[in-house]
Amino acid sequence: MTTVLLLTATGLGVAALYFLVASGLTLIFGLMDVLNFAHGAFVGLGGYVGWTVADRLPGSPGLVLGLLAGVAAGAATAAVTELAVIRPLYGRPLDQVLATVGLGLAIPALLQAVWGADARTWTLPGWLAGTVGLFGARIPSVRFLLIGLAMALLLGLRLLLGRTRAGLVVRAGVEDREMVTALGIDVRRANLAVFALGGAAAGLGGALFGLYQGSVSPGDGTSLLVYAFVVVVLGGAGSITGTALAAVAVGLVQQYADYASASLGDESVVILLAAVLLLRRRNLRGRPA
Amino acid sequence: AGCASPTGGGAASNAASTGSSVKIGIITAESGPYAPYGEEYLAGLKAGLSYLSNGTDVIDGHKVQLVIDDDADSPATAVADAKDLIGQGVDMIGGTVDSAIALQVAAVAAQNKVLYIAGPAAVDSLDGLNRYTFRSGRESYQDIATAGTFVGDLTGKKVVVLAQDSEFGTANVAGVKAVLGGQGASVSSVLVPLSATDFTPFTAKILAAKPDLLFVAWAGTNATQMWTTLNQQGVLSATKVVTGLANTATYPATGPAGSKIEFLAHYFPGAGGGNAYEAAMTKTVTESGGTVDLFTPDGFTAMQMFAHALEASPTDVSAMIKALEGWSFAGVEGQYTVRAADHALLQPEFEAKLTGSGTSWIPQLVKAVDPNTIAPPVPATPAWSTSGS
Amino acid sequence: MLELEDVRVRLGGSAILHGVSFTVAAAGVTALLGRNGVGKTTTAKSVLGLYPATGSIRLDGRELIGLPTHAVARLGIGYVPEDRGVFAGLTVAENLRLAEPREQPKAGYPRVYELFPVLEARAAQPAGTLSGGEQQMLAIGRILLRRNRLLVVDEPTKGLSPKVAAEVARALKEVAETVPVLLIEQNLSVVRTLAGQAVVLDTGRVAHRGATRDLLADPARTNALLGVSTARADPVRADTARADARGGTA
Amino acid sequence: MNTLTSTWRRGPLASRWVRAGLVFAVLYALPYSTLRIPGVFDGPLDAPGVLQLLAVCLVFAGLAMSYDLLFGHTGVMSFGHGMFVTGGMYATTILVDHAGFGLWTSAAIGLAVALAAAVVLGAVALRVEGIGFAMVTLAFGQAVAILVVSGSPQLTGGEQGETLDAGAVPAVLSGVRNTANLYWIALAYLAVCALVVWGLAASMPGRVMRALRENERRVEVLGLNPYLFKLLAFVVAGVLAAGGGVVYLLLLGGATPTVSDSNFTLSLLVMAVLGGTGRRWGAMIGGVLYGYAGQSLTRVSGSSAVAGLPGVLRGPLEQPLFLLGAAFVLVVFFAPGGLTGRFGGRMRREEA
Amino acid sequence: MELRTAEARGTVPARDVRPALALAGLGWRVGGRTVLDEVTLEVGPGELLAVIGPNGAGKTSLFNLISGLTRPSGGRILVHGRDVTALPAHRRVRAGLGRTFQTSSVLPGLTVAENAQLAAQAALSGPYGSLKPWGWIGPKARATAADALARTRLDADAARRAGSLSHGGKRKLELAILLAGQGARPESAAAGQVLLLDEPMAGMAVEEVPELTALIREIHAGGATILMVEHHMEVVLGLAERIAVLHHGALLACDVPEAITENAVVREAYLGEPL
Ligand SMILES: Nc1ncnc2c1ncn2[C@@H]1O[C@H](COP(=O)(O)OP(=O)(O)OP(=O)(O)O)[C@@H](O)[C@H]1O
Ligand SMILES: Nc1ncnc2c1ncn2[C@@H]1O[C@H](COP(=O)(O)OP(=O)(O)OP(=O)(O)O)[C@@H](O)[C@H]1O
Ligand SMILES: [Mg+2]
Ligand SMILES: [Mg+2]
Repeated sequence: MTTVLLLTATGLGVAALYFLVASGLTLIFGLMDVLNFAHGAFVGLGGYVGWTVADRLPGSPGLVLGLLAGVAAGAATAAVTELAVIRPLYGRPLDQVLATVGLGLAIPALLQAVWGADARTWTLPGWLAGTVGLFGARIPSVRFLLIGLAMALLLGLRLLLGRTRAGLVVRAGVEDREMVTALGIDVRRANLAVFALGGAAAGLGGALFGLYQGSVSPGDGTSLLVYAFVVVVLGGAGSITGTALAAVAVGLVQQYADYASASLGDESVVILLAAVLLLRRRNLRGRPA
Repeated sequence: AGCASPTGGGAASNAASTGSSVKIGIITAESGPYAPYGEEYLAGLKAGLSYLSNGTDVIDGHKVQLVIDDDADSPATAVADAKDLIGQGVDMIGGTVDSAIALQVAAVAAQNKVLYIAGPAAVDSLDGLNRYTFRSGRESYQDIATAGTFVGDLTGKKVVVLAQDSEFGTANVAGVKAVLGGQGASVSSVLVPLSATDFTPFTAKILAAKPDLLFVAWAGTNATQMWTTLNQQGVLSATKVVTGLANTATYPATGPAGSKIEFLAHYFPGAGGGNAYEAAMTKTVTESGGTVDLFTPDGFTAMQMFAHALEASPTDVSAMIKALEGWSFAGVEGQYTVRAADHALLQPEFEAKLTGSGTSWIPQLVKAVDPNTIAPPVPATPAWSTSGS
Repeated sequence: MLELEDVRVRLGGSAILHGVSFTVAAAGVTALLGRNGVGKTTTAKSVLGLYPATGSIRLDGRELIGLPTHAVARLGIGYVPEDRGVFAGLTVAENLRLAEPREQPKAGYPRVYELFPVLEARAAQPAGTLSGGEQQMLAIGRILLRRNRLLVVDEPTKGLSPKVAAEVARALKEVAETVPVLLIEQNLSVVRTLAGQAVVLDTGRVAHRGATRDLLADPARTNALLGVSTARADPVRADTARADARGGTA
Repeated sequence: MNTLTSTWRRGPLASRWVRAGLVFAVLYALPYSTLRIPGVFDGPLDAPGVLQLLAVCLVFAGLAMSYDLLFGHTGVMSFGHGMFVTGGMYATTILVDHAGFGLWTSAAIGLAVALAAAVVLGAVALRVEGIGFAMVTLAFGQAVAILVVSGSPQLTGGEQGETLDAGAVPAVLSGVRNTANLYWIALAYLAVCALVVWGLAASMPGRVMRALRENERRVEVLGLNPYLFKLLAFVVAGVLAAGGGVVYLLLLGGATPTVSDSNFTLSLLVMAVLGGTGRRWGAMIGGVLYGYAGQSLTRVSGSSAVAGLPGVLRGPLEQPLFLLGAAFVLVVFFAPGGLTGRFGGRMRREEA
Repeated sequence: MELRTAEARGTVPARDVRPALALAGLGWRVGGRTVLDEVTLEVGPGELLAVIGPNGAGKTSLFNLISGLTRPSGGRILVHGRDVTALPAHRRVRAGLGRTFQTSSVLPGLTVAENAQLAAQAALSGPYGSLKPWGWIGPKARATAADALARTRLDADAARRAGSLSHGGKRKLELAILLAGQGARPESAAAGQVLLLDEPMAGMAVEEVPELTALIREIHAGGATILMVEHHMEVVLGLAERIAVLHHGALLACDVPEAITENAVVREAYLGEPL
């Protein structure tokens, strides 16, 4: 019983992590049709910047500022990327892919150059370091923070996209840039906004991944990228809710499979992916994959 | 552009050793995740050279020249580098951290009959691989055997190995089964998928197993999280936990768990008890602005072995091999012996514990373990007939 | 009013427009006619700034060349492209929403829905699944939501049933009373009903400028310029034309 | 540049096949040359190290072409191409080391296995389209990767990889002295890839594949079954990739799990884009450059020139991956549509 | 009854009385709407039937069902008596169905010539013939393609990317592709074809209309059965032997043009003003 509870709780923690990383990706991929291979790099950067701040001033304030710094770093980098790399390449998706792959390689290398290859330990404030007893299961406090913030992000993004015109503009822009501008809309601004938003989510995800692991290392973000893509596709690119559902599915499946057997744990996610895509030929939201 | 036979590259052969200058090719990681280890190794290597040549780089009348190639942790690059070096007529190659690469380079060395002294790569199968391949570091077996010496009588004791579901992991499990199982312990394992993001499921399994000893063989990146989880879920207080002590940068990774773990150490600064070699190594390394660390001795030892081989002959590889086989010498960690049968490098290892707290840990020597008690078994049949010679 | 002066456009390395000059009167419909591939759409797109053009294009004296498209559109130019340019993945409602003006966004809806009831009925349907004609209606309805200073309409009646075509013609005529319209059209009956002025292009050059009535009244000329003789007995055409005319004046 | 390309496309070099023949003739002759290109290679062209490096470049070129057959020519994006390379490489190694077959027998069996696998996997994966297909192939690829690393280490050597039993390698291929032979094998492999891909592109199926890239529905109402043509492309590409795996195995002297990593497939994609997708020379050139950069940047990053720089600059420049990444971004900006797109002047997309 | 009228016009070879195309209770529901409702229709061999109806009546949807791009939710489709309801689109082409698209659907990246050649070759080689990796675009295919382009006045643009054609140009290419396919088939097969033309005249320059009308008449004269959706009443009345009227997805009427133009409902719902 306690084991089940423990697995579920921590599984949701993993899900939260995946969602944090995937949400930004699904925005950029789903809305702008840009396969952003630099996303992992954004995550990694968010982690390091967050860690640097939190390391300077320990305790809860440091933690909060660290998270904010991570978000800021992610947003800033993404914005710069959009302006300098993505924007000049609209209408040339392949070149965009190549460029983002380039950034995806260069940025982590840069992180290693600046902070070294060894993992940097992120010491958590006391109240986060411990565990919370729940029917005999010791659930690490960090997981609750992750789940909480992930939910907040989910709601925030839904509101933002539901209420604002930006999402609409961007989606239209992907289909027919010329026509959007011909309606008097400056699609570039909307694109920049979405990209920065995705970057911010990535930054937050990075910082939280740092907390989660209790350390940051140059490869962090990129190691999660594959999962992020899986979650995005399962959830239906561009659909925030779908992404959240997919993240939960992947997180729980992986956690239980890991407990069942190592080899199964390794294969579980890919099996899930292939099964869903092939059997239903639809992603979890019922949209054509 | 002139014309030549497609094997013309060989024309350069032995050119390297003329003018009594000898090139030693070094292939190791200077970039990528293993870069720190590579740097440690190189630092030790250079320290060794300047110590053995009193700073002149001249050993036994030969000016020694280190040709260092970055393998960037890619077998392809490493093999290309090896062929390149051999093509330049280099007869001695050393280095590399990554066992995968060491095995590939060893194969190339054997094909081309050049001496290869592997670096920190720990894979057991380097022993007895071929007669051209030696090693300057320890191997997994010795690590495990060291752990075995920590607990008294093992008969009936329950030992659990926590490792990743990989070659390294399974090899360690097998090793523990062989070594500690041999001493009467019942060994089981908890394997972690490489893709695992969360370790709670495995701590649950460990606790369920109620082991007397938990042997953690971890090569994964997210060590911090692993230790945190073990600590949070109360594994560390429930059982005796043993693991290998990695390089200084990783000490904080153990987090608050640090003091609850018993470490087996290949080496840590001061483990040698400040013997002449360690002192010399530490001196040169620190003078050149570096710090001594886990794999610095591997470099130093490698240079000792190169020098010894060189004294035997600058070019005749068989002579070098003959000289090295069975050679016993004093070094940074203590007494080393190159076992003739399979070129295993018998050496001492250490038991250590971390004192201090939070982020600043200092390793302290508990005891040094005698090379012979942890020596890997001698192969029943000689690992190689005079094949290839 | 819109003035084009020596407008030249090159696409894919070949010159498409070799100096096109004409003006669109301050009110009423100016028709842009010509065979397939002579440059009608190219002209329209260069007005919107969608193709890089040289020369001069002025709206009420303001130079448009060099302005980004969205800036041109913000000046109040409404554009119906020949390929309709509906956003297939967005619902009909979303398509319309994108065209809403900043102030009083909802003001235009009643008129549009009155003209094209189907748009209201299909509001939640992805525009890509609309029928060809329905998409055409959406493209037209979309710009009727906005407050325009000039309409550039590329073959609006294409693919519309005669009935709807007549309604669209009527709507355009109504709009044209206050807003100048540049109309590209192949359906001469519609042209005849709507257009006061007509400009005929031939391979990137202006071949004729003048009153539509005179042009269509002169069979030789029409035949030379458009390759048809309007004299040819053509009951249906004539009838629909009359229909349009009545609709127009009604 | 233009004058060069123009002479290239006119005069005696007019015929495409003549040109190709010329290129391969030159490549064939390289090992006979002692030419030194300072800064590019740190030895004469016939030096083993250089030949090894070039051979790897050629293999990458072939692999890139095989990938581009799918991606550039047919418009199908696969994230699992590496699994075929892995298949060829490991099937051969395992058969040699553990089943005691001869090298060539093993290679032949390996290719057969790859063929079968390609047919089956393709038939399944092609049921979904677009990014869905990409992800299904990614899933298959990952499954293979995991199998290789932690499936059964005693067979595959796990993350250590499995060295090819030296005894099984014919003498003419072992030893640095014989690197030239390996080089020629790699060249032969590339030639095969070129013949197959170019031939296919020039033939009816190639035309249909390009049509699929443009508009699948239209192809269907012409009475052609898109599924079959995609499958053809997938299978041919898969078998070519497996062949590349075998050659790569020979070059390395052992099987390495790096080829099973999803990043390896990604690098194939990069090679194709780098050179220009769906073009005659694009993927090939991209592959060569990527292969060269991947292996040589460590030399730049480790060079004394870099070491001399102030810390701010040195830090990044000492990271080969940083250089590689930066290079991509630059290529995109200075050679839109890939290198052949930029410098190939009006060299158009592959049109038989 | 339909058949008799067709025979009366002498377009139906007496030996073959099976309808070239027969739709039995064909229906299509999607997104909770009934787009097509129980459409039953027979088209005689060599007949030219025009399908008219208000925008959104279901004409294109009908073509999509017949050509197999969408699956009917009910009913059967027979081509020359053979039930093709379950066949995928490409198999139906083999069974003798060809079509053009309302919104041009050419291959933009290929040249105009290649577009036509592909169609010709596809028609020439058997079901799997074009799969042969050693199969090439034969001279016959090139010839027929060239001919098709000439007849649509596209020969001047043969070497250009189809994507760079003007709107009208693309519409013509649609027809050229159909022509190439027809030309490549042996006489008998070409005559057996059932061709679906979706608004061939839309966006066509006024001067082209008479020529293309002639062209369609020519194809028809070759014996092919033609269904044509068109809003251009002049053309419809000029070509059609019978006119089927779709309204709200149901077959409102199907009769000779004279009868249709008299039909009050048709005028009300479609033409808008009494003729
Ligand atoms: N992207 C392009 N590249 C090259 N040529 C082009 C391009 N777009 C259009 N053209 C050519 O420019 C000429 C004018 O095209 P345009 O679309 O303006 O003709 P049009 O008058 O609108 O014809 P239609 O009545 O068929 O719409 C045509 O010959 C067309 O082929
Ligand atoms: N996937 C779909 N989902 C919902 N409604 C659809 C879908 N596809 C078509 N429709 C509806 O079915 C009706 C018929 O569409 P269709 O394209 O057949 O009309 P049409 O007769 O060709 O009209 P037009 O003359 O304008 O081309 C339209 O109202 C359209 O909105
Ligand atoms: Mg036009
Ligand atoms: Mg239609």
